[in-house]
Amino acid sequence: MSEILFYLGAVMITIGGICDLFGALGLLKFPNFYIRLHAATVGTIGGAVVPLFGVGFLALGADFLPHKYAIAGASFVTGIIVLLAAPAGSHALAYAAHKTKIVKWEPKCDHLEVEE
Amino acid sequence: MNVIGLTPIIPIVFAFALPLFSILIKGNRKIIQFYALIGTGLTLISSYKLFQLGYSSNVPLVYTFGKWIAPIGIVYEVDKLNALIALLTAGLMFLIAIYSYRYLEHDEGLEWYYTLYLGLEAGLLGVLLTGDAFNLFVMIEVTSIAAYALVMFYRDRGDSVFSGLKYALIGATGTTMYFLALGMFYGTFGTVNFADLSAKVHGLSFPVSGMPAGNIVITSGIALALATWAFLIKAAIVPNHFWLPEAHPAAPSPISAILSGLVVNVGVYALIRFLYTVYGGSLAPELAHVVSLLSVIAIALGAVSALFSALMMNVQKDVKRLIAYSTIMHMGYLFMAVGLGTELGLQAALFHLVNHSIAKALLFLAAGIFIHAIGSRNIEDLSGVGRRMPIATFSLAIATLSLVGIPPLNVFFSKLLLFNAFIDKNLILAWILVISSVIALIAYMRLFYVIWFGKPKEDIKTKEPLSMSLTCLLLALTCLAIGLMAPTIVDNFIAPAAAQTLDYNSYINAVLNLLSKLLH
Amino acid sequence: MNLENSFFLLMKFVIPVYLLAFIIYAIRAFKGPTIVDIILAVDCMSFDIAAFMAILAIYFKSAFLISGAITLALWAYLLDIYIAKHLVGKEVGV
Amino acid sequence: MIEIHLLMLLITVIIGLIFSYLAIIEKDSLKAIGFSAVHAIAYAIAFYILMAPDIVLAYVAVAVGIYSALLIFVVSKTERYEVV
Amino acid sequence: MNEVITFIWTVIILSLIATVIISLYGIARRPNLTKKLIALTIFTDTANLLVVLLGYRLIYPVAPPVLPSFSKEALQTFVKTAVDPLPQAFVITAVVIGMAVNVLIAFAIIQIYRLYGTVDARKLGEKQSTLLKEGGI
Amino acid sequence: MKRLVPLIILLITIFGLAYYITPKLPQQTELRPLGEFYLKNSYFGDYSAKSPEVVTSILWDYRGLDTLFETSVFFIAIIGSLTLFRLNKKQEEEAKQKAEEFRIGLTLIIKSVTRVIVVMILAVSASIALHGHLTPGGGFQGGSALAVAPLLIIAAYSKYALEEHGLDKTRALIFRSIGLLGIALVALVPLLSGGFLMQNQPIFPAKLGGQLVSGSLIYYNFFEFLAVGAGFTAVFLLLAIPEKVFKKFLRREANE
Repeated sequence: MSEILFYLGAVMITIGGICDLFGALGLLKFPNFYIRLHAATVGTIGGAVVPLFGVGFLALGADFLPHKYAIAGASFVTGIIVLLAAPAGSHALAYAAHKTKIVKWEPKCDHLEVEE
Repeated sequence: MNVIGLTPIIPIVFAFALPLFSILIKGNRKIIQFYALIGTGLTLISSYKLFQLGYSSNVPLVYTFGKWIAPIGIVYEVDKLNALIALLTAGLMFLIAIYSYRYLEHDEGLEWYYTLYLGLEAGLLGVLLTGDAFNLFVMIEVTSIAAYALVMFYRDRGDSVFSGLKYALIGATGTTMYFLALGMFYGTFGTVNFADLSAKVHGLSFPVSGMPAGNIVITSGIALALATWAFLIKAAIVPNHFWLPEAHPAAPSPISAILSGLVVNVGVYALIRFLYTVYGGSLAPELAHVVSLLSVIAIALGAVSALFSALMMNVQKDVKRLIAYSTIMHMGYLFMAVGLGTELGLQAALFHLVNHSIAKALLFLAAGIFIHAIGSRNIEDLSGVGRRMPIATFSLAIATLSLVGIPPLNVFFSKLLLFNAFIDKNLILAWILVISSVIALIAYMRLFYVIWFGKPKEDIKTKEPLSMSLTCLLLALTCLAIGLMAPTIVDNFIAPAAAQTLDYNSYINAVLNLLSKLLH
Repeated sequence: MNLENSFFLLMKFVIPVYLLAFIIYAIRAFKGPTIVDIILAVDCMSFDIAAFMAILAIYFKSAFLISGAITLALWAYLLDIYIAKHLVGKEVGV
Repeated sequence: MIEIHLLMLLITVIIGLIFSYLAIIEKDSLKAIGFSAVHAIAYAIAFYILMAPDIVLAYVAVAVGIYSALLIFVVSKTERYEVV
Repeated sequence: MNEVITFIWTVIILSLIATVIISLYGIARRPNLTKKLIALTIFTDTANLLVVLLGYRLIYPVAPPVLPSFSKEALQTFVKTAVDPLPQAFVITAVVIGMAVNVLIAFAIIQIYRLYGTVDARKLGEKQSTLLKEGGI
Repeated sequence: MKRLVPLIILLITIFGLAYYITPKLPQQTELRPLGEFYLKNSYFGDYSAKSPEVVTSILWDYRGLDTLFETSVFFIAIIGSLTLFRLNKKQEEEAKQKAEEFRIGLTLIIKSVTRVIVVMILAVSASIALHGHLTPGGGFQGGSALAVAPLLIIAAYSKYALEEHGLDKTRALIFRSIGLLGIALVALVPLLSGGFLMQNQPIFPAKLGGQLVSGSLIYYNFFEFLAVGAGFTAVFLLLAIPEKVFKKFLRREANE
């Protein structure tokens, strides 16, 4: 059982690392702010929440760690906080950017504009 | 013994309780004033006890916080030097608290004022009593942050907020420099206690903290340079003086008196601790070279600032700015005297520090009475006020005469001591003292002439506020009394204190004896 | 191959990846061009660092190091909200 | 093995250097706040690698959070652009 | 190998000193008061990091100064691996103190803007000196 | 990219200088004796603070005086800020009235997320503060984490939302005073039983009900937690008063 948890955690950490790298590359390469938000989602949810849960599982499964329950608990709590905070934070930034029109872009159609 | 530890704790506990208390009594001014008087009065009593303790024992007294002896914990180490200055501080703070009530009668926020005031007092006493270099850093911060806030007390005057901000920026930079210096001290010597540092510097062994590691000379040089820079900022010596003539006048007059009389002493006192207690006496030749270089720098900067600010005093239109420049001048004298490194120099510095504090506080308070009555700091606006307010004018006369060094007032005798000390070193220094005093005399006489003989612009009907002028009178009489009894005071109080400060061995041994007792 | 060895093998792969991502986020923060881009990069960076801290805590085998991650995530969120509020309406408090 | 610690430390410190420079020369105060936040995060990892979890907790709160919030308040109540 | 370690260590310390110098430049020369405040925060932070570096040990493994378990055996390995706690305690104190000073400075900047309508130190200095020339403050 | 040129020069200088200095530096692998003393004695040993967290035991026990005055530096800074922005009673009531350009806050998504997070913050910060003697953390760290909650509410809703729920500046100040007086009280208690100021062992019991509380450390941490959290709340509530309101007060004062 503990080995399964361990390998699950390890896989999640690896996936997280890859997601983080792709998110970072996307954030670097994409042309404007709104498109970069996609990459940011990959970078935060894939690159932070998944490895945080992975760390939790890995710690539960690992027998060589001291205080493994403390590590697992703290990383799960952090994971939940990031899970909540990251989308809300990007949403707040996108909302502000859209409201103040500081980002230069030419959309085909802007539904938010229509609603207001 | 508990009185040593309690002395700075009393004002800070009173400060902690004041916001809550003022909400409970709904901001009644009289009760707040009474409360502040109790707080400062208790501190005065406790520092008087401290003074008695310090002068009744031949060795420095050590108080251990939480039973942890240095270098494990923090100790307060009371010798005659800091007991004397602590009594001076607490006494002046008490008198100025009496004065403040009438001065601030038109301003709101008395409870905030007194909270900051008590915090300032705690910081000043802590700086004096502490025997630990890091605790000195914390206490300097307590003092300075209360001072920044008090300079900005007139929050609707742009100049006071801006000069307070400048003071805060330069002060924060300076204290961070000192923090870096502390890091270097800890890195090399493995301790931050003064007694322990002193033992390490003199090559004596000290338990628990081991032996110094690395190159002592280079680190001592850099760390001392950084620390001295911080103290130069705190004492406003010339390259770092620019904040003082703006910050001190901008504060309310009682606060100007405290800033000029007491807060600038922090820099001088800390330099005395470092140069005489830690790096005093006979050192290894390379270290002695570093320290003597530092002393020369201190003397040179002191001399420059004395001459420069004496000249600047003559072109001021603002009364308080004039007095503030005079503070820089006297700080210059003190740094010159401290840099000498002789016993006579230390005696002179100590006596001058005490006299300058009293006279300068008196000068600001007396000028404050006029400013309070007229509502302006311009000298020309104050012309002719003097004849309406005899007690205040008398105090102003005593203060100015005292500060330029007219016998038989107190500063004359300390200047005499300074003169003797300088002549031993170099004739030029003595000339600088005389010349700058004469230049300052001209500035003071102009001020005095305008206030006493000038024609009043309009008929002034204000009377002297009694509590304010009586405080001034008391201080003026103190000036006179110290002047009349100067030889006795020097023999009984100043000389023993200087001798004890030079005796770094007893400072180390006081901690060491207790350490061997507690560490079985 | 026991768990500990495989774990350290994993770490050798993962730590550089996270650091590289951190540097790339920093480049984006450096390039800008608008304030929201910088803050978005700071946001991603701090969540990335929070995960990195959790991983390092296992790598150093010390449970005490992990508590920094929670605070970092919280304060990064606060930074977002404050910037957004400031941009939407000038005053933050109302 | 200690080299890995030192390399991570080096990266964070150099990023701190670069971003402190950027924060100081930047004309737009709001961007400068962003740069100083990056600087603070970099130093937070530096403290972490130096094995100081207590400082990380206090430093993150102060440097990433309180300073940024405070400076945003300052900018929102004063001017955003520095006039040269 | 030791030389590589010392080299990296030296580079770290030198870059921190460079940061100190940059931030001192910012405090002294930047006209905008907000920018001065940012430079001051960077200065205090870097000083703190320099002091923490003093307590670090170039060994592996290295541990934080928290005792992991309540046994005498753990204490032995703990003392061998843990870093120096005293600089950390100093730095926490310094962080809080620096934060307190910066809060006060930030309030003062806002108040100055209310009174003068600018946060440019040069303009403020001019206003100050015209006030002085008129003599009556 | 023009702004990068000085930076590159600086970095090259650093590396060059490091190349010259390197051979002269010793490698720092040993502890200083004083640090070793703290590590050995903080839990076991004869000079013990009964806490496994060495940094906290230095902060509140071995060098407790520093921390006491560090707290008072923070206290004085807050009082200084209040002095700069001081309001009399009438103005304070007026500042609580909703301003003209009052908006309802940010979007619903942010508000609901904030509400969830605020609840989590209370638990997390309390655990950071109250386990300060066992794990990293302590009064200041926990208190500053606690302060995130009101700060988030100020931004996501508005400052009026806090005031309507009873957390105004005066209340925050009262909490702060209680916390500070608690710290002072814990520092002064040992004097009654013949000890020294700020003494921990053996005056305070190291264990309460089988739990390790490390003597006075937990009390200090708790009161500091309260004081710091309330202090930050007071500061930011003061900052959140709209500029227009304040300018109105200042103009009125100037006219009087």
